[in-house]
Amino acid sequence: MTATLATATDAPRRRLSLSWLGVVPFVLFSLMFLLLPAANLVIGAFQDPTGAFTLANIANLFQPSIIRSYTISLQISAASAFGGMLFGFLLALAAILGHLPRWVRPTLMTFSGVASQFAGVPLAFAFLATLGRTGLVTALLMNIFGINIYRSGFNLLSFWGLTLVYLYFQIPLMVLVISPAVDGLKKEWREAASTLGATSAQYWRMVALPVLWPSMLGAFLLLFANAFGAIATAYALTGSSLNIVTILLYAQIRGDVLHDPNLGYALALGMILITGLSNGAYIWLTSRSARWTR
Amino acid sequence: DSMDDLVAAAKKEGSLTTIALPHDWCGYGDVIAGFKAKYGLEVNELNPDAGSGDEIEAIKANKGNTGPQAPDVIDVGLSFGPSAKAEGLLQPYKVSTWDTIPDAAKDADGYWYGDYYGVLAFEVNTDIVKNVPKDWPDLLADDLANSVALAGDPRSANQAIQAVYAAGLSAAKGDASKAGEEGLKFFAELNKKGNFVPVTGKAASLAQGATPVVLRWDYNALADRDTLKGNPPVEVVIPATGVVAGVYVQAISAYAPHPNAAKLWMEYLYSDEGQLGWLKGYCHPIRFNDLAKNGKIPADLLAKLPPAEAYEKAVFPTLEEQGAAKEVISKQWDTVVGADVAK
Amino acid sequence: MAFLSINRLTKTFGSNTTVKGVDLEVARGEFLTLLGPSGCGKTTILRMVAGFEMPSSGTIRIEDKDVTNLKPHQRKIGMVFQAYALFPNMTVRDNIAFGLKVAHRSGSEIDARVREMLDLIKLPQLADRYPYQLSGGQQQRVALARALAIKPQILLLDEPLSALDAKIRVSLREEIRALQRQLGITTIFVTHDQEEALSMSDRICVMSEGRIEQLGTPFEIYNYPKTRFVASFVGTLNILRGKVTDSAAGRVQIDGQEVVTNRGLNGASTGDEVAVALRPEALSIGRANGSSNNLDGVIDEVHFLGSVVRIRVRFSDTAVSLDTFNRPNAAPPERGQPITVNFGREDILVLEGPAY
Amino acid sequence: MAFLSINRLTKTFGSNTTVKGVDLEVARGEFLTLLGPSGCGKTTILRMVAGFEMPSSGTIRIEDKDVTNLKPHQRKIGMVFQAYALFPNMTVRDNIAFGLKVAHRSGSEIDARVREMLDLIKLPQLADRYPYQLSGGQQQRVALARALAIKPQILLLDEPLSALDAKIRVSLREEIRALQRQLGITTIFVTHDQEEALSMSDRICVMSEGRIEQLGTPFEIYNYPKTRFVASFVGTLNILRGKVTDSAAGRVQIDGQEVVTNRGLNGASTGDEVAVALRPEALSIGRANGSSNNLDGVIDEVHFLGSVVRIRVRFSDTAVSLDTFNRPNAAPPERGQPITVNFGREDILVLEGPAY
Amino acid sequence: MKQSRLIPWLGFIFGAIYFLVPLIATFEFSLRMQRGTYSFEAYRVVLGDPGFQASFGYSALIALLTIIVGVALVVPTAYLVQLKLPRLRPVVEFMTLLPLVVPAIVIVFGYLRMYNSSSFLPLTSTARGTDLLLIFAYVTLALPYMYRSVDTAMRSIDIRTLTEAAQSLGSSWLRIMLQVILPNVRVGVLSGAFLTFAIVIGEFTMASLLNRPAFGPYMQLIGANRAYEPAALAIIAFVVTWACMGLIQLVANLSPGSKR
Ligand SMILES: Nc1ncnc2c1ncn2[C@@H]1O[C@H](COP(=O)(O)OP(=O)(O)OP(=O)(O)O)[C@@H](O)[C@H]1O
Ligand SMILES: Nc1ncnc2c1ncn2[C@@H]1O[C@H](COP(=O)(O)OP(=O)(O)OP(=O)(O)O)[C@@H](O)[C@H]1O
Ligand SMILES: NCCCCNCCCN
Ligand SMILES: [Mg+2]
Ligand SMILES: [Mg+2]
Repeated sequence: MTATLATATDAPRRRLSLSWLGVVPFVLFSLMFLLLPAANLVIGAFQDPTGAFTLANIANLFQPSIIRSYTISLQISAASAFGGMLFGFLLALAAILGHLPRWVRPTLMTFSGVASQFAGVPLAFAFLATLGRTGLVTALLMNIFGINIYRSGFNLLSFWGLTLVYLYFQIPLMVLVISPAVDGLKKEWREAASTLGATSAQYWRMVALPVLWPSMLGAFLLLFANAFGAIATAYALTGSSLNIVTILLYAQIRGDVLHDPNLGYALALGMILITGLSNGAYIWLTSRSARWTR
Repeated sequence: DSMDDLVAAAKKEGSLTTIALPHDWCGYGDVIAGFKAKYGLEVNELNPDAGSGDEIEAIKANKGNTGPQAPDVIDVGLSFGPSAKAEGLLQPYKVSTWDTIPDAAKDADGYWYGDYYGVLAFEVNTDIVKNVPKDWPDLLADDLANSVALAGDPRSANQAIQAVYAAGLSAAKGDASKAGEEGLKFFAELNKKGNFVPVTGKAASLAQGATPVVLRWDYNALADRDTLKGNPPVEVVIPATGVVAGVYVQAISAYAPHPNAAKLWMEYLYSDEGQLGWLKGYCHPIRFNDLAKNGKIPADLLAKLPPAEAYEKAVFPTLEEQGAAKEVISKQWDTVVGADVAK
Repeated sequence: MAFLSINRLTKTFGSNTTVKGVDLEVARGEFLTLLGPSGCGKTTILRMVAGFEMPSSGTIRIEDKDVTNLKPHQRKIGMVFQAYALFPNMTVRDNIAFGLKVAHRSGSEIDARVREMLDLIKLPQLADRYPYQLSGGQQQRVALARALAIKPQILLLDEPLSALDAKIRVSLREEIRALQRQLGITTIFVTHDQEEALSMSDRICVMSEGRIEQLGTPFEIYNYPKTRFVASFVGTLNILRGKVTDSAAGRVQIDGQEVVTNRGLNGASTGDEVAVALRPEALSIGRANGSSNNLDGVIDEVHFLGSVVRIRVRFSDTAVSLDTFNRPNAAPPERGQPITVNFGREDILVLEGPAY
Repeated sequence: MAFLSINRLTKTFGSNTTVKGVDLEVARGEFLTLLGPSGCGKTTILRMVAGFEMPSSGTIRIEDKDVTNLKPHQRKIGMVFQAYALFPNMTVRDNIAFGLKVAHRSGSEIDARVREMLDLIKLPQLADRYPYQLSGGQQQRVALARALAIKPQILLLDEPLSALDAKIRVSLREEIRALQRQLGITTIFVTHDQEEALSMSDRICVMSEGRIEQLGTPFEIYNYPKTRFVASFVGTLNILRGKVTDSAAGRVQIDGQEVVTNRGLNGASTGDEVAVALRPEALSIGRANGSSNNLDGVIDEVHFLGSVVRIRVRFSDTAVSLDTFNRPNAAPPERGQPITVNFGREDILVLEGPAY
Repeated sequence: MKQSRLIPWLGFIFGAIYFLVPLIATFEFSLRMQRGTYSFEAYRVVLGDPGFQASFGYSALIALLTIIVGVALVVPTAYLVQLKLPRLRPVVEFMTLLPLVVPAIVIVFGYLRMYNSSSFLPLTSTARGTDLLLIFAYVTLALPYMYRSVDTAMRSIDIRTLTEAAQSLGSSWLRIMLQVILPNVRVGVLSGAFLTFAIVIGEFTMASLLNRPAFGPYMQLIGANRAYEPAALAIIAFVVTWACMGLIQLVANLSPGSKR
């Protein structure tokens, strides 16, 4: 820590320590209300029910069903983060650069605030009532167009169904986090590109997207973690069908039946590790791909 | 006498903290109201929707805490009694009606004691389901496509595991040793047929039509029926075979901040008044036979219950049987049933 | 025939009209500057020529071809922006190559052209830098190279120098002009810096409130302003309140002292109050005889501007600025010193409209 | 005694030293300008005086009191930034009042002072506007008022004009100087615009690479540059390659033509190649006799700058710029015309160091 | 540049359908409480329950306090990280991601262990203390969103120069924070506040385990065993939360200098 301290900025030491004093509340708060309370999780992951040290919980993570649950979780998180990133980005573009009426943007932003936290039983129910087998849209398609979406392979209670539901909060979250970056695209870049003969598509491919790339990557990471840690919606919707880590984890900690908190902690530790790794990957990727930023 | 002393001591503590007692569950709403009215104590209700595991974890987490977050008493699935006792999370107490509780349903030292039971039933929305299933194999009927749901996740919810067990017991013709595997097989088939809906069935999904058949405790189903008041109409069916009873147990936390209020609560629950309160919520109280024998059950109350014959067939799985089935069902659900669902 | 011709060009944003029926012809190879105060519509005209804005009415023709409705990327126009607008994610090389890549030129052709451009802007060694690693002046030169790389028909420059340092501004000014001459490219330049406009342009188009005030060579604009607006916007101008004492003889009284003009009174008659304009460089120190005018005053302030020393001379009510060249051997005059200034009869200009 | 005195001030960032042992004294009420190219350390010095950066070594004293280690808010310093740095969330009034509120002045005192300041900057009618509702020039005037409201001991201005339009830049220049005179406040002004420095300052401190190159009045700096750097950084300078043909007589050959200087040869002897400097305004058109020098050439380029016309004259190898005042009645000379230029013996300066 | 608005409109409409239809479906179901007809019966039941107002009011208050504490914690930190301690950024960013993946129940059990009535900081032994603990818990939950939006807003203003301007005028750090930095990152604070509000209003686990009478547990209580009321409650919660955000925005926009 002292090494960082010395090189953290070029201002003299006296001032530096003042700056550090300024982040003490945050550090202290994080320590007291985030890290230490969660530390029990780290310790618990290495304990058996009697409190003795063991690596069994960690070893247990490598049994096929748990590996599979991580895999499915990662897939759903990646798919919903990717979809959320894509559609949220397009929606933000439409609202910010699309010359839509002025009320659109603030409405979308406040709506996104609510929708990005809409989860759990109400969200699951809303989708069941929409796209479940007796849902509004399902029935509408059936009665009016004679299309049976379930006959054609759709199922809300599946990997893609869950992803579709996750998008309900992922897209708004993306809208919220990417909007400032979209605002940062200079009008002149587009104009310069077009006088140089570039079509809109070429401008996006060669200029706008590369410029937005670091922000997109950061947003993806946030969305990924958001989906990775989501539990209530998954539980409410796919109660017994999808084997994802958070459901497994809660089954261990809270369940009527399984109840092995230590294994639950190990599962959580695995999740934190994966989040840390993706954070590291993000830093590495941006430093490599965005050499042009200061 | 000692009861007065207990009441005085409890009043001094002023309140009782409970956990996981939904008001629609077993008539707990009225039971709690009755207790409050009778003794003038505050009842602080923690998460009514908690599972048994939550209740145990709540005791553990609140060790050393006398705040209102710490539960005094718990009401958990049968298997949690012995395990919680082993972890030292309980304190013993024997209510004054202790002797009228069947021995099979209580810890000899008074650490935990059975409180009520019900059997697994079919809760059916008859707006949607015209041919009401009467037995487990009926659930496989063609017209029940996308209809049948469990009331929880068989990997973690006791109720759901018991339902799988019950289906298996029916298929195995009563052979408890095969019940777990047969149950999985049954649900695999149900799923393959397209009848199984893998969401947690509850009143809303039943009414909306997403899960017109829900497999759950009869008392929950009956309470639901009353709440829905015919919109939609609900029929509660106790299956012809595979009638499995589930027992919950009552216990006092080892760290209860209000031990006397907790003991008073137990006295109330196990008094005739308390037992009849549960019965009003369609639960069979553990002293049912004792009360019946002594003619203490009002006739109108009896009339509202499912037919007594259905209960005569009820099987009470032993702790061992339950443990074995739980092991099979919770571990293999994913591969035998869930993996297909997830596609 | 004009290379670029703009006819009755009008642009309305919502309720206010920013460009009001502008007619303008630019010859092939000409360097034309739009000069005017902020908000007068310079940028809007440029953006219509580039195709970023659709005119509300009017046409734009290039080589007699109507381009009014063409998309920007179909116009073969090079544009340089005030804030450079280099693509931050590309190196200097890639910025310059952008237009060529977009046009699917061959790799070797692109390489050759980029090298040529880098030589042109004298930055061959910076090819692999990113924009943030360049100074403002370097960035602007790269922006110019990027615009020129595609061999545009017309080059548009919207205040390309205003974000730069004084020293660099002047040197880049000359560089741009030299390049433009060398390539013979038709250029429209936008600025509100009159010195920039005067020093660079073949012709200047002075604008005010969406209209053209005057179009002419720098010399014409500076020395023969057609309107009061042009007279006061271009260059430093002393405007004095005068009173016509004899309209036939061109006699005007300024602050109690009499002067004579032989450039006409712009319609004023004896007894009228008029505004009299005098350029600082037209004034000389000392009393002159013969046909010149003399005014007595006191030195109020001395600004040493380098090659020029600007002296502010106060009469009883008004004051004028007077420019003299710096003389290293003669210390500049002191404040408070009495002084006489003289100027020719042809240097005095009576402006139209009331005195103010 | 100096009001502000800076002693052996040094600042090192990481491995590179930006300010290298600067000694500087500023008198009470003086207007001193730090002038130099980008990156030479001007801002760094200013920020050390303000207290935003700690010197690596050296001291800063105000009225003989060592303030080197004081916090910025303990120094009673007014600062105006290039980008105005008005608080966007406050009205003009609140911006100006900020420093007074911080100092817990009474409401009536604050009101009075704010009104005074608004009058000073001639914007009393804009008190309730927010910064985004002001033009750049207005914002900068408010920034000035805000800095002055607390009656600072020293006013620091870091390129306050460089973000403004040409026309406004000049007028604000004069306004600031007039204000500074009126209040008698000791001021350090940073710029890289030499005209700004020359026109505003009592003294100019020309800097290069963290060191002071020369300190003197504008007249001294411009006419008697001590170093080659100062000579070429300040003002437009013609630098010609010459060869000393007779060191005793001060004869120098330029491009085959001979000239004579009477300002010394800066140590060069006969046969040496030297660099010869000439200011454009020292040159006149036509052949002069007597003690003047004459050079024959051809007109290469004519820049009409408004009051001044700058003519580039090419000899066989080299070229010089020559300034003449604009004459409305005489059209400027044409490119390609042969021309003779003349200049006095005292106008020619032989620079130290080798010719380049 | 002139461009077609068709595609943005299509995108916006498509988004509106995706987001509104599930709400409409829920709404439709909530109207079916009385057999055979559409009625607002479920809404009457929900709104008539005193528990609804009380718990919503409690949660809204807690949300506001959470926003205040969160802003007080995040703004100076983001400020210092950006201005003085850029090397701390990856660490802080990782810490702000943690609450997304550390299960809320783990954190709250940790609290019960660390701040119970027999600990060095017995927050849980009083109701107010527990409220405080709940606020802190929510601050951690809101951290990922609050930090990001404030940090982004800060990048868009020149905090260094504004700071120095204030310093040269004699301002203290506190005043710089409150009067200069905070008002100028209002947009970021506002969007962070929206998210915080939405999180807190719906949160269940922490409120429940800390035994506070919040809206999340109330919804759960109603939701578990009723059919129509949960749907009505979901719609009401959605709309009321949205309205509260509008209100927050309105208040923030009434503050001086906000138009830009
Ligand atoms: N897209 C637009 N919508 C509405 N008004 C606009 C738009 N673009 C420009 N204007 C208005 O048109 C007027 C002229 O603007 P323009 O940018 O052409 O001025 P300018 O002469 O380039 O000024 P400056 O020197 O400040 O760049 C201004 O009043 C401006 O506010
Ligand atoms: N905080 C810092 N850390 C590292 N280097 C710095 C820092 N501040 C300034 N420098 C460096 O110090 C040198 C001098 O900077 P300074 O800002 O004083 O120049 P300046 O003369 O004001 O230039 P300009 O005219 O461009 O404003 C530059 O090379 C700059 O990169
Ligand atoms: N999630 C369903 C509610 C579980 C209630 N469980 C507990 C047992 C009775 N106290
Ligand atoms: Mg413009
Ligand atoms: Mg600087």
